[in-house]
Amino acid sequence: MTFYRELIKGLWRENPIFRLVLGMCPTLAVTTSVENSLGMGMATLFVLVCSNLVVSLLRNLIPAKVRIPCFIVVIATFVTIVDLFMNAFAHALHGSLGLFIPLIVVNCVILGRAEAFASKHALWLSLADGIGMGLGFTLGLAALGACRELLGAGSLTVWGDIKWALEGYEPFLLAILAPGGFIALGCLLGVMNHVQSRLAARSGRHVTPPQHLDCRHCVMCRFGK
Amino acid sequence: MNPQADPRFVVSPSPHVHSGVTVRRIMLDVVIAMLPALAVALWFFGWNALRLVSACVVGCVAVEWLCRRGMRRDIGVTDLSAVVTGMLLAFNLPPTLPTWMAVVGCAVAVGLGKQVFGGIGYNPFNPALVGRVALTISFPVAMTRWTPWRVPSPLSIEAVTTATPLGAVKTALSSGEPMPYAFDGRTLLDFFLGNQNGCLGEVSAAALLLGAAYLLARGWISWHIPVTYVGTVALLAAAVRATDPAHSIPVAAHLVTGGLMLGALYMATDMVTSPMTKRGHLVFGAGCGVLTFVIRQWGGYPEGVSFSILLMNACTPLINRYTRPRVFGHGGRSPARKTTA
Amino acid sequence: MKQTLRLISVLTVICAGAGALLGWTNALTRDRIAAALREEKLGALRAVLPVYDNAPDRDTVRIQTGGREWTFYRARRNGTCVGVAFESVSDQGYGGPIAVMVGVTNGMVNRVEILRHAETPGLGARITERPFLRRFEQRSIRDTVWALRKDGGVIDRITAATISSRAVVDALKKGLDVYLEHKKEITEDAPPSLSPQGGVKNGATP
Amino acid sequence: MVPRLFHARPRGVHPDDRKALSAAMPVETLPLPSILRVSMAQHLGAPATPVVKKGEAVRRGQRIGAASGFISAHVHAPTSGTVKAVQDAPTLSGPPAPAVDIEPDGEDAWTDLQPCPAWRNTPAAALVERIAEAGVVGMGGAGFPTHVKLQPPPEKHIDTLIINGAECEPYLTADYRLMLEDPQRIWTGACIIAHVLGVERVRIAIEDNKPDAIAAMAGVVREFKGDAAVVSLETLYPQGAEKQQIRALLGREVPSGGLPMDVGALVENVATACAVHDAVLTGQPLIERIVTVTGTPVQRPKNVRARIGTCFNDLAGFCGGLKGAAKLIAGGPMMGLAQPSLDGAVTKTASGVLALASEECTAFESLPCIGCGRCIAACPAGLVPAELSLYLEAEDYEAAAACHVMDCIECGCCAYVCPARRPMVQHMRRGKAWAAARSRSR
Repeated sequence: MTFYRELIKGLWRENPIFRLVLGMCPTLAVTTSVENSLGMGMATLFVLVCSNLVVSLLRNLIPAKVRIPCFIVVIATFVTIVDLFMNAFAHALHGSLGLFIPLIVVNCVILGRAEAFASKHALWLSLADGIGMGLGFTLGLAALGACRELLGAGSLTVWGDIKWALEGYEPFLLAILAPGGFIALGCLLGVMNHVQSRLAARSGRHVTPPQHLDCRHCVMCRFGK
Repeated sequence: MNPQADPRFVVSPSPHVHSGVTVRRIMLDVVIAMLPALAVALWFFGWNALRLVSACVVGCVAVEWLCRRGMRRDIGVTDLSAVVTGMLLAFNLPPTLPTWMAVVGCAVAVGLGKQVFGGIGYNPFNPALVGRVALTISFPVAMTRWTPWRVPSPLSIEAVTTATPLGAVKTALSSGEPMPYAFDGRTLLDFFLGNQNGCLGEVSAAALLLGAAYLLARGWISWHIPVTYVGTVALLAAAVRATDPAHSIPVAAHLVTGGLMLGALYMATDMVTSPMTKRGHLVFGAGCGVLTFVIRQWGGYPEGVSFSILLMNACTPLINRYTRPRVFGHGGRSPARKTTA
Repeated sequence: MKQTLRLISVLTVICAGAGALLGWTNALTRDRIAAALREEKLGALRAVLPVYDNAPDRDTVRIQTGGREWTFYRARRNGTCVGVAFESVSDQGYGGPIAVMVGVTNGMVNRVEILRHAETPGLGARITERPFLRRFEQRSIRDTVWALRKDGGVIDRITAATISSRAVVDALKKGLDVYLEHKKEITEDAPPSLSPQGGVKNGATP
Repeated sequence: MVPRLFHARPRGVHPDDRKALSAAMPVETLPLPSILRVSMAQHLGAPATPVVKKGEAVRRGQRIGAASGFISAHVHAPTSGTVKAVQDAPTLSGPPAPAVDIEPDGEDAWTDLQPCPAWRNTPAAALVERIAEAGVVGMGGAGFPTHVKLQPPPEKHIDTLIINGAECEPYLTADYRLMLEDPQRIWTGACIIAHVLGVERVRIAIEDNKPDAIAAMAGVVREFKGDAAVVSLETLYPQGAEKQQIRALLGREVPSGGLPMDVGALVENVATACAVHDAVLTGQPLIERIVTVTGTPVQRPKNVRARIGTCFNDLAGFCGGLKGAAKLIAGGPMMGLAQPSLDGAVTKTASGVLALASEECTAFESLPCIGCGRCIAACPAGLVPAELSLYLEAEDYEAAAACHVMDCIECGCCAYVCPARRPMVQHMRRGKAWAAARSRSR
């Protein structure tokens, strides 16, 4: 039961992209198509599961003082493995993801889960956490990628030639450009927050934020503080 | 005492009188000020101008209404700010743009440029410019296609030219050709009156100045932003022209072609997105001027007004912060230097 | 002291483990990666060259000129040279360098492929589309003014992507200039002593 | 340093002054009403303590309330009669304070007065004593006890006396009529104050929309031996606020939290000067003042000489009654206090009673600020009201205090010009109350 709970929490309740807002660099950079999103998501999933497992296994061995270097070494190792394997077996995808594969090392989701979860929980639960978080990350990327690709290119590319394209669509290029990534992420975050607050209101756990955090009283956009 | 029945009166904090200025009134005056330019657009671009302006106004009001409804806020469309945004957006579009693209622009302008931030007063960027830039980036081909309806070539070299004066000059200069226009007095007068290719609202500096004079007289804009904006562009243009006359446009041509007048008079002066103090206006106008000139002279686009205004919009909070008035009785210290809690 | 030793040893062990794992992975994937890289190159060559039966990536001529080394790949059928391909890079791209592979046969440009670029999706990235690349093909190397029409040449640019279009032309022109200058060395050189390896025989070009 | 260029012009607004309603009406004296309610809180500082009991007979000018602190003033019976009640009653600003109800006996018999015509030969301390005894307070609106102002600490040197006849509030004409009809009393009062303080320089400040008042005052000032002049000020609200006036006249800026004496100036209202004259030359305490009863709903707008404690109802009746009034204001429209009913009574600081018809009232709506910057251009204190009001709306008092909310003078210029009709002054008052409470608790 616990296993199951740890598994599904990353999909919605603690979705790394939309709830924890972690790993924004790949989120914004590679979500120009569903294919890239899925590739990135899978790579992250693999690294996340492996690093969670290893960190959980070694959690009693690693002294607290050097735990971050140890985690980074473990994570970097798995990232390099993914990089090499992807280069060997999915060369085209490796080409389009480019630099972002090595950059998985600095994806806060992975270090975050190692630090916050795997280093404190048993192997079994860490596996569930890694799978759940990885899948949640993948789903988030795919959702973002789908929105951007559909709007910005008029197509949905799942993998290689498994592709569906709108005929005669005039692409809304902004969506696929860098600013479009921010805008699409912001819109999806807004929708998620809206849904969450509706759910919270229904279950009676709704909390009204303090007034000075309300946009209506913020002077950031007017006086810069 | 007095037999007269004791009436109860309204009790409210002072002051008990008001200048009578309302947001709606200001917006209405802005719309009135844009009418001369609209008339010029109708004269030169005909049906297309009517089509785009009505599409944008209706689109912006509709999007505003939908957003307010969706967010369960009071429906604020009666303040006419969406109408102003719609007209400004239409003024920034080329005459042949498909209607559906204009409507997409409205959705971006009002939806992403304004309502996402909380509606009127909260938007950091000028909504009409957000819409225009989104369209420029997304549909670069449609946004740079100019097919005039009643615009004769100022020098009658050809009956029809398909580029804006600035665009034509940029292309010519970048490929080492001579300038396509002579920019003598007659051409400049033609351009000043609106006899040129361009976006709907930007062609006639004369009409824009007429409307801006009305806004100035009503006190809704101050001279600071337009004068420093146009002045900075003129100054830089004069400097570059003096050093390299072969590869630069005359100062006067800078002022009467492209969107400089529209931007300086109607969009840089937008109350919500420009600084609040007069000194802030000076900084803002000068910043817009420098950016516009840099983009026009050395950048990839022939025109840089919308980008420079948006960039300066982003600086507005900072300008506001450092151009606060000196508080009475506080010597020369600026309160901005003191940190708040 | 004991504590420090423990820290050092744990880190060492973990690093050693990681190193071992990586070494093993590298050994496992090295050949595949090399093959994939070669296949990538052959794919591009196959696309730009006419039908051949040798291994052009092994039948190369290297030419040093202008501080750069150019590699020309030669395609042969029955021992005769039927085409030459080369890779050329322009740094005038909008988003970064643009690398193209150009195939030449009979004094004409056979086909052009974009190998790498970082242009804006939907705008500059349209240089990879066939309708644009077709504007270069089947033109005489010598008799064509290799420039955009707005720069006084014959190539139509992509609307709103002048910079990217110009960069492609630039890459092409630079490579063709070197090719023309060294045409003799490139085409009249004896066939390499190395016999073509099996398995690299070319299929048909489309 | 900020270039001086940008601060040279005073900030403020130009509301429609509407003074024509009552400007031409000579001062009329109100007949004795049937009851007078004299509040003990007529001035800034501690309310006076009632010294009469219910049923007691009082004579006109007799002290009925004694000052109860350093910053406080005596209160006197406006007429002779019987004390009907001594009880708490709401003041014009709301919170209740003790009040003495007097039923006039119609004889209007003075108590014993001690005139002092030879004031030039009287020591300053004795004159201050007389002024304090007469309960004179600043009659322009703040109600600061005059005798306190006239005793500056020895280290403060005052070189200029300013007699404030600006009357920048729209509608009000009480000071204007006083200057037209009684310039000599004002001038003598000014001379007494100058004598007390030992200043050689006197300025009479009048806005340039009252040329005949300027002429009237200039006529009497001619005889002064020292440096005296009538200065015409640009018509700009709030030029009558003392700190703004000092800057306009002398170019000196009273430091934040300071008093005019910190820059060597003293400002007295023209009506206060007149009251000083009465207190010294005739020995009469401050028991009556000129009140402008005006506004479109008032049938016959007038300038009325009314006893302190006169009910607004009696004033309205004297002026033909009110027709269709939606709002009743004690004072002017910019800073006056809205009254719930006609039950209020004239105080020493009540320069006007203003009625507004419903179409003249504007409701605050608190729409979003559109950043027009008009409030910044209008604020005479150099604040950024737009920002302050956002902080205060969010109840972020710390931030508001850091942005100098305490320097707000509540003149209402910001709210007057705000196109979004934000209730700026209300916000500022909340912020000032919070900041004052904090500085007390420290």
